[in-house]
Amino acid sequence: MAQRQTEQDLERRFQARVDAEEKIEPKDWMPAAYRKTLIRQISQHAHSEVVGMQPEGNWITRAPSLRRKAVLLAKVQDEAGHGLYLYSAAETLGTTREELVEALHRGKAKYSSIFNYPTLTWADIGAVGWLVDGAAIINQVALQRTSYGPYARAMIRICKEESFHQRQGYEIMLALAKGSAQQKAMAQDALNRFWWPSLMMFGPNDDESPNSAQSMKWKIKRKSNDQLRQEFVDQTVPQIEVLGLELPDPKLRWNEARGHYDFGAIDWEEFYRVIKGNGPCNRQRLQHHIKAERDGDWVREAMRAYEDKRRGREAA
Amino acid sequence: MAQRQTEQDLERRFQARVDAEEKIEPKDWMPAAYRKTLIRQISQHAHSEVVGMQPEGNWITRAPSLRRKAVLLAKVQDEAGHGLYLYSAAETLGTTREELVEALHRGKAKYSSIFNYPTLTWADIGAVGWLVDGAAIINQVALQRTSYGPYARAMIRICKEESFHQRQGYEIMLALAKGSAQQKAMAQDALNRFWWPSLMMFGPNDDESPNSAQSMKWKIKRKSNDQLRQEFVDQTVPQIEVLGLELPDPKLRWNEARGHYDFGAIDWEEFYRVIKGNGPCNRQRLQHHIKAERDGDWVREAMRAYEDKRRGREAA
Amino acid sequence: MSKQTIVEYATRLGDDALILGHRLSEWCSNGPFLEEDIATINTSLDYIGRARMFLSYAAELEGAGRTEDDLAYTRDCRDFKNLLINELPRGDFAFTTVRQFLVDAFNLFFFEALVGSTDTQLAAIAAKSVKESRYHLRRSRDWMLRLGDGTEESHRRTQTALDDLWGYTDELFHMDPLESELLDTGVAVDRAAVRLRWEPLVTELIDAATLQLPQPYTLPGGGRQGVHTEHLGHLLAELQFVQRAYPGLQW
Amino acid sequence: MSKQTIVEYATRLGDDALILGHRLSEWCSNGPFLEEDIATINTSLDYIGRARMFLSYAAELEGAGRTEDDLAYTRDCRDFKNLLINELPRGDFAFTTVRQFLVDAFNLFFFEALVGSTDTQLAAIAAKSVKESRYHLRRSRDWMLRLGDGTEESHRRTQTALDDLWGYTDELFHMDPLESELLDTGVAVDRAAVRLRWEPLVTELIDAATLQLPQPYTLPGGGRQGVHTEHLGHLLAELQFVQRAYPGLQW
Repeated sequence: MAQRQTEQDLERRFQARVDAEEKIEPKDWMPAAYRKTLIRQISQHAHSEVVGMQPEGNWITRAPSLRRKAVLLAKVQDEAGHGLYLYSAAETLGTTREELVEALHRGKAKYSSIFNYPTLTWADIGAVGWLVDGAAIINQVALQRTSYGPYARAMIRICKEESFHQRQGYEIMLALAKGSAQQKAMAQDALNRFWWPSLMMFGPNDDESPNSAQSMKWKIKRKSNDQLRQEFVDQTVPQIEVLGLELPDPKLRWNEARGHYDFGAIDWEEFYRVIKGNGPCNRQRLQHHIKAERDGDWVREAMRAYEDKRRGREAA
Repeated sequence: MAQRQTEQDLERRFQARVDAEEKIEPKDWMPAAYRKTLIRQISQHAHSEVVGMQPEGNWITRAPSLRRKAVLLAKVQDEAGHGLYLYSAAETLGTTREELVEALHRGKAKYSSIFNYPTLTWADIGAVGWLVDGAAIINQVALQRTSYGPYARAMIRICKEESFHQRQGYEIMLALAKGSAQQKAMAQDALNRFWWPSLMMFGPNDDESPNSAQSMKWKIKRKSNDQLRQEFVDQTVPQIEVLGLELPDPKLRWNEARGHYDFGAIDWEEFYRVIKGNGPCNRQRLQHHIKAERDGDWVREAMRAYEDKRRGREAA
Repeated sequence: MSKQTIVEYATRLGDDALILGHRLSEWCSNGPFLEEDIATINTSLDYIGRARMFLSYAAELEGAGRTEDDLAYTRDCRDFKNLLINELPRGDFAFTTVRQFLVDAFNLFFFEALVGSTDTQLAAIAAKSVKESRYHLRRSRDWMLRLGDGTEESHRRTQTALDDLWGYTDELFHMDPLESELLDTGVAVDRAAVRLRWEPLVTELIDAATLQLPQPYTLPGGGRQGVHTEHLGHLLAELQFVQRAYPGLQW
Repeated sequence: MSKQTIVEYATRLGDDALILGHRLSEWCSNGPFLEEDIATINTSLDYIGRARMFLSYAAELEGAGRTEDDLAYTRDCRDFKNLLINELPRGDFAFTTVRQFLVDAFNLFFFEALVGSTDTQLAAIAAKSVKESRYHLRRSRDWMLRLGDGTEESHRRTQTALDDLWGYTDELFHMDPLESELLDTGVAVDRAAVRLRWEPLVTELIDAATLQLPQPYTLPGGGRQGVHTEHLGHLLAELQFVQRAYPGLQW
């Protein structure tokens, strides 16, 4: 009895700290489920940053100007850096990057399914920067006030760079939309293909997302999926109009009463098909990540062997 | 004494057959040196056909029209087929293709050093087809009357296809030379870069080529290097004029007295540097050939394993 | 049933042949041994020849003064209509073999049906393609048996390739409105009927090669709408370079 | 000493940086671990930035209305002037490391000398490049030691890479008439002097990494005359595709 008693006390005191907007730090007590949810969410975020390097990396060698090539290289470098922050944040919860990557490779851990769509043209790089980073920012701004300290601090740092990236993506779309007929068509085509997947980035509807409620209670998640999605739509439709592109969803219309844009139904069948692993690029992304690690086995072994020799020499 | 006696008799009777223009067949007696020279020459010729697939293969994926792509594919396929004939011809002398390829990989056997030059533009494919096959034909026409039967027959068959290839190469040069200024410049550039290496294909000057004399005596070789080279120059200069391209050698001039074209000195220092292995593509060609074989190890092992199982099943 | 739909149909079949022909040609000088290099180049030649016939027919029918080369060299990836299975990188010899087997089996039955097309030009191209596909299928069946039932390593590589490729086979049999319309008028082939012949042959050979039929899964098609994998763009950059760098010339 | 010779000199240095920067960028998402991916992308960024400075200076000085992008995207391989060591395919991690080490060591001493150029623009670019090269060299030295003196496999791969690359190092130090003329007027660097600093550093580090100095051999240069390896054409087909497919536009 006593043992369960203190567990409940700890839980009550923990919840009180969360309710009081206190930051939970690595050394503080936390419910096992809280730790598990955080590890799942932070590692998924870290994996997304790293896997996201592939669709953007796909266009580094073909960027249509040296300036765009440099900007895209810097963006992908930032994202790899975000991945590092997030893996370290997750490690404060007692896991290791190796374990998290192992789970990714075994298909146990997920990454944002937007990266399971192919970047077919240069305009897709604009759309990904503008829409995907736009959606990510909306998610991450809310997460800056997440209850877990290291995650919140990582979000603050990442958000600054993400908004810079989003502007660069939008700048590409602007150049294309104001360019030749072919460039404008390329931009419209990218918008059409990435619009719905971007809405899906916010996850299932509130009534459908299993662990949303608990995460909200623990203030890991500060806003619901549908709230965040609506914010994204409201923020993005005016930007489409500035671009002079056609709305990618005929049902997109300003609803004066709601004070929001209405939009059409999301194809949840496609959402779950892609999450289950049958999107266009799921296998490719995972096999690419696994191959990079396998090809690097001998490099990491050499590093370890050299370190041991060096330490051996110093000790002698 | 007796033993040496019959050796000399055999040798004398062999030389008499050669002098009488009889064909030496695999089962006939032949001096060891004759066999050795033939194996070296036929295997070098076979290796050249196979290694030659690389510089031409380099442009199959970038051929500028579907017709040119098909023609080039068919040409490279023929050359691979020539390689097969020649390996079989060499095998009639008691060696195996594996041994010959092993010698190639260990740098013991050579291939025609023209293939140690890179094909940098589409025009190079025209020049290689026109000049290299042109030089090869001159060599091979002479070899149709070589004393060793299987080699002569292989030459007759190969020559038909080579002249077809040469015409295709010249046709490419014609299309470029009569095309835009850029195309004509591309053709001139290819001619300039492949002219001297083509002359080098005929080997060192007569007074420099060690085993030429003996080969001539055995009628393995019917014309000297310089004779063949002169034939090539005389045949090719008029073709350059038809193309309307500049002569790649300022000293090229018709010599009425000799009834031949005079041409400038060959850079023998470059000739020997490339033969020694330090041409632009020597390492690349060999490593490419070795890698293809290594990557195929598991395929050939599977074939053998499957054959054994099948034979095992049939015997049971 | 406008001429334009037949132009689209012929372009689809032309792109299928061109892109797979390109992947096969990448094996040139890279084969496991010389005889196989020759055979693969030969198969590539058949596909490039077939592509020329379909694309020149499409261009001619279109009547806009375009040629087979305009179609092959001046469209970007969003305008290519090949099925995704054809554009996947060649991978190792097992991947190329399994893809070729799955596509050869499809092509044999598809072209046997297309021989009956009411469009005489398509039927003529089909007749030639049937002969080629019969020969190709015999070769790829032999290789499936050798690799599947060869060594532990060849079995493993072949099973991996089969699992990776399986999701792309569904698109082979998808009938979209355009092809359904052309089916009604006797021009196009009923891909569902081809599946009825394809599936038993494939499953039986997979079994004979001691391989496992993959867990069924389906990847999104998209080739007919120009929605490709990320691989096609890189392939076209290579294939089209000379005409892109020196446009509007004869070669 | 015409302006045109400085345009050529700046173009050479710009092409060197652009082509190696491209090869480094190919490692993106392919590195042995995340931190190394970041470091290699960072090095690639330095090279692309350097290429932009040299090529825009060359274009500006040329005064024909061309831009850095015109130079990068509309010249074919015969008009590119980079040294061959920069265009070789990235190979495995050992090949990339050894090439980077050989080039970093050269660049450090070359740019330290170029800082003294009478051409203020070249000197300014050099000043920035010295700082970068110092950092790059520290990184590639560490990697040479780890790989050379790591495991049997890393040692073997690194020795093979060193042997394959060695023939290309000579071209780094070749002074042709154009650069000799610019040397006399204080614009260009004396590459022979750079060799005197490069050779001891390289031989000493090779020894520390328990590697063998390769048997000396020299491959023909040619980069400055646009005579490249067969690899550059394929690289440019990729790099230039969008501008070639959609010419004359702003991006």
